[in-house]
Amino acid sequence: MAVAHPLDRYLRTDRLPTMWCPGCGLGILLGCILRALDRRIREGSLRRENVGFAGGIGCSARMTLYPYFDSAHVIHGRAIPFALGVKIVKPEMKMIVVGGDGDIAAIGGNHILHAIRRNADLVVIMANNMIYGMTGGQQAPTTPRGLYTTTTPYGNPEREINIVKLAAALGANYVARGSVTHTPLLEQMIYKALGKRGLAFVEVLSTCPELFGRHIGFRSPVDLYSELRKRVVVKTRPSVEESDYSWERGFVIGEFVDRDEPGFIEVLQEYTSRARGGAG
Amino acid sequence: MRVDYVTGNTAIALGSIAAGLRFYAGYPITPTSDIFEFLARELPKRGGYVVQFEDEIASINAAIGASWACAKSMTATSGPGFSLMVEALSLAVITETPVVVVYVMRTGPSTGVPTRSGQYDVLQATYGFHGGLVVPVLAPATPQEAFDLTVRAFNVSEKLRTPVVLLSDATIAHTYGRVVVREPGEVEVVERAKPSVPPEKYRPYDPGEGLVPPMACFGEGYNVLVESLTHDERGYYAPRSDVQRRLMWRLYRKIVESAPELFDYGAAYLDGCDVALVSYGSTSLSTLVAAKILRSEGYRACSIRLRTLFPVYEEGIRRLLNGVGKVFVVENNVGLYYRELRGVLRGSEVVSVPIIDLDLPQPREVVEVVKQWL
Amino acid sequence: MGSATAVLRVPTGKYFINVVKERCKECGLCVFVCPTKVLDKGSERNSRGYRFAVPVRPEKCIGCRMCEYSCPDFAIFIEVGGG
Amino acid sequence: MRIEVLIAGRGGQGILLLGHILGRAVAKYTNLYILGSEIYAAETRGGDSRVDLVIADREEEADFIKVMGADIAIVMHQLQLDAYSHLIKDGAVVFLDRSNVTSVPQRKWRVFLEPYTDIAEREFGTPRVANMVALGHLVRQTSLVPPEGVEEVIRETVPKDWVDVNIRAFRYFLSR
Repeated sequence: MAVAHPLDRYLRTDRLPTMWCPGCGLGILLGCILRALDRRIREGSLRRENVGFAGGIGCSARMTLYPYFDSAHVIHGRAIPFALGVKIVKPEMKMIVVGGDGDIAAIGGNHILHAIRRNADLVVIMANNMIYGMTGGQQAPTTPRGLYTTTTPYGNPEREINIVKLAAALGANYVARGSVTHTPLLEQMIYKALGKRGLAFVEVLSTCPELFGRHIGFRSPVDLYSELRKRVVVKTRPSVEESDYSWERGFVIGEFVDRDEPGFIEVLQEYTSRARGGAG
Repeated sequence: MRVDYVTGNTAIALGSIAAGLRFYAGYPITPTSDIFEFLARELPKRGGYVVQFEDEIASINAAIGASWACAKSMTATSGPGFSLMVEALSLAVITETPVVVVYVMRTGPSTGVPTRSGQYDVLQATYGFHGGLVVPVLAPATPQEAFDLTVRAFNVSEKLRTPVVLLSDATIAHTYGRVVVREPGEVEVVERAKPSVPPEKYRPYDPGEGLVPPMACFGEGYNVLVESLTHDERGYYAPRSDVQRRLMWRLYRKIVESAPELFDYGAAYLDGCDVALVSYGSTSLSTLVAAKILRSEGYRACSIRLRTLFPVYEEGIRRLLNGVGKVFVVENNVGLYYRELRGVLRGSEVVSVPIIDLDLPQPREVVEVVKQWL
Repeated sequence: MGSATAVLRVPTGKYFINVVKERCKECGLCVFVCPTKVLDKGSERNSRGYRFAVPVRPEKCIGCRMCEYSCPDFAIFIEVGGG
Repeated sequence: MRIEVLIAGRGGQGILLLGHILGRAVAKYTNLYILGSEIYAAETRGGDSRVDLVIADREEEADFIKVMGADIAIVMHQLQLDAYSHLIKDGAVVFLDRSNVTSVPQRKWRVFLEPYTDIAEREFGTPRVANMVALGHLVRQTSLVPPEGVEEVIRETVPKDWVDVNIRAFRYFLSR
């Protein structure tokens, strides 16, 4: 494959340009993930052949089509159990689950809940563009209350999910919220997540100018990007209570949880070794 | 090799171990939980993993994931759980993932009578998922067959890179029997074909000369693509008719053209048979005895127990029942598999014998129904 | 139009600004995020009809890479050198 | 050769264990083929408890899991004797627990009527091994399985603390 860009060595360049609409934040996120991986691989803390991607269905999950790694584009909402299946039998793998807010927080809600409860050794990156993009702009669990979507034409009557609080409450080792408007910080969060045992969860505020932007009157990529940037509040070491997720008050980004409890895989191995007469 | 006295469920668990099972993902459901519990105790001793997931959906998807990490994997469930798994079965079909799904049928629809038997889901086992392709379905009737067919299910699954359904039922699950148990290394085990080309030349869905592509796994440097979208040989999404056509026909042909090899049945009293009682699973025990009774009463009856339900090997079934005047398809449902056979056996009169019984149908009951048609 | 990886390579003095012309989707984010307004939409179109970004004031580039980091399409990157 | 065995009694009489040990001994310590099934009521004690075994010297003759006409039966309680005597055929060898059976139907059976439960209590201090006393009686009278095989199965099946008393109970009729 031909190489131009410094990240091309991690990309299936023959699949570029990506399928995403102009100005979609997902490509920015993919760049951050690949740069974070590049740092890990260069410093020797990750082996390239041990990196695997898994995504469900949706624009965000399509991110699995481009990285030049082992990669799985599976079914809607089910990337987490797929990735965990890989991880259990090949613990040396670093499994990165990428999905949208619908994929991870709606249809995949049960799986993220239990993956976090287990502190399963996965890096879960939830791209949150506050809308169902691929299917044409329907309401998501992350859609701000009151906003128009194609399935809530009189305004979204539902409360938004603050998944940071969920992930923190259920005991993930690492919980952060980043934004594609703040790329060095986002890259750093993903870099850190890649080094964690247990479950590392990164919610990423992203932009969908084509649908979400159209719904709220910021149709051009730059307008939506600029609008989101205005509403992002960067905090250093914010508490979980400070993790505001609000169109009006703003979206607080930062690292909310960083702990180092044993991950599911090592506990499972320890318990399993009892069966084989190990110390356990 | 040793002789044991175990239930159908335990025989399945033992068979899976013999075949090289390394990952079992499960969610408790009657009447399969003892497969799960047995493996939870035994598999870790052999270096395998048994994990209880949050639902059947997670279980099958985790099993598919583990298979892509090169572990032979399995899950077991019954009707309600299988209904949740069918979407992922479709994924396993298009991604050509070897995985064994044990389906222990119980009484339905819906919750039905969870502890009792029936054969209501025989068509769901292969037609239940979207996409219109065929998944091999093997059906044991005794604990020994449960053991043997479990090993076979893994082998077929690895050889053809396909999910395989092992279709049992609540009766077989709790039937005890003498079982010749073979240990790993004592049975013929098929391992999936691995790529012979270097990673940069590997195309994950390129079957080469055959119909089944070699399979690299996660973590081997091959940059594999597991793709649920219609894909070309590289695994790249290709929404084009020619690609869809090529993929569909290959996925279809690799199963259907294996039908002769997959075909498996047991026959009794074939000599001069003019009245064939065709059945599968636990009901075939009733049918076997019924045939014996009919013989004793002067009818030229025989019994055929189908152990491979799908793909339907039409030629083989026709040859087997060639010249038989009347074919009775006996099943514990409203007459489902009969629909598969009636079109196949054009030379014979094919009669459905649907028996709905929470227990194993009494052989006498089968005899009485059959005699009405003789 | 050139190959899929044809690059417009512009020296700034201390850096090279590189635009992979065929990948640009004309979203304008690089133009917007550049703190010194080095970039603008060009007039030339790539084979998909997009007017790819071009460095109109290359000498103002400070090498911050905000364009590179904010480009969703791996279409622009900065190299150190050329000075 | 094809033999059907019915073992029946009330929940709590050790019927399932009896049936399992016999079945296992046949499977492992004879050259016979066997299929078997169990029925038990939802309640642990008091309900119906029943084991059906179909034993044959050819695999295809071990063709069913339910008794249609038992050749050999152990019935440990009057209730089950009343319920299942129609499943026991003429000429069958029938072992009845006199401790719990008061009325034996007039049938062409070869009946052994012994107080298995009383024997268990008297000789071994617990009614819980009445099942093994009856099993020993069956093995003695039918030669269906070698006694050593049954004892081997008892050792691998019964909890450790109970092995000894079960084997002693099993030997009660064999040593007489």
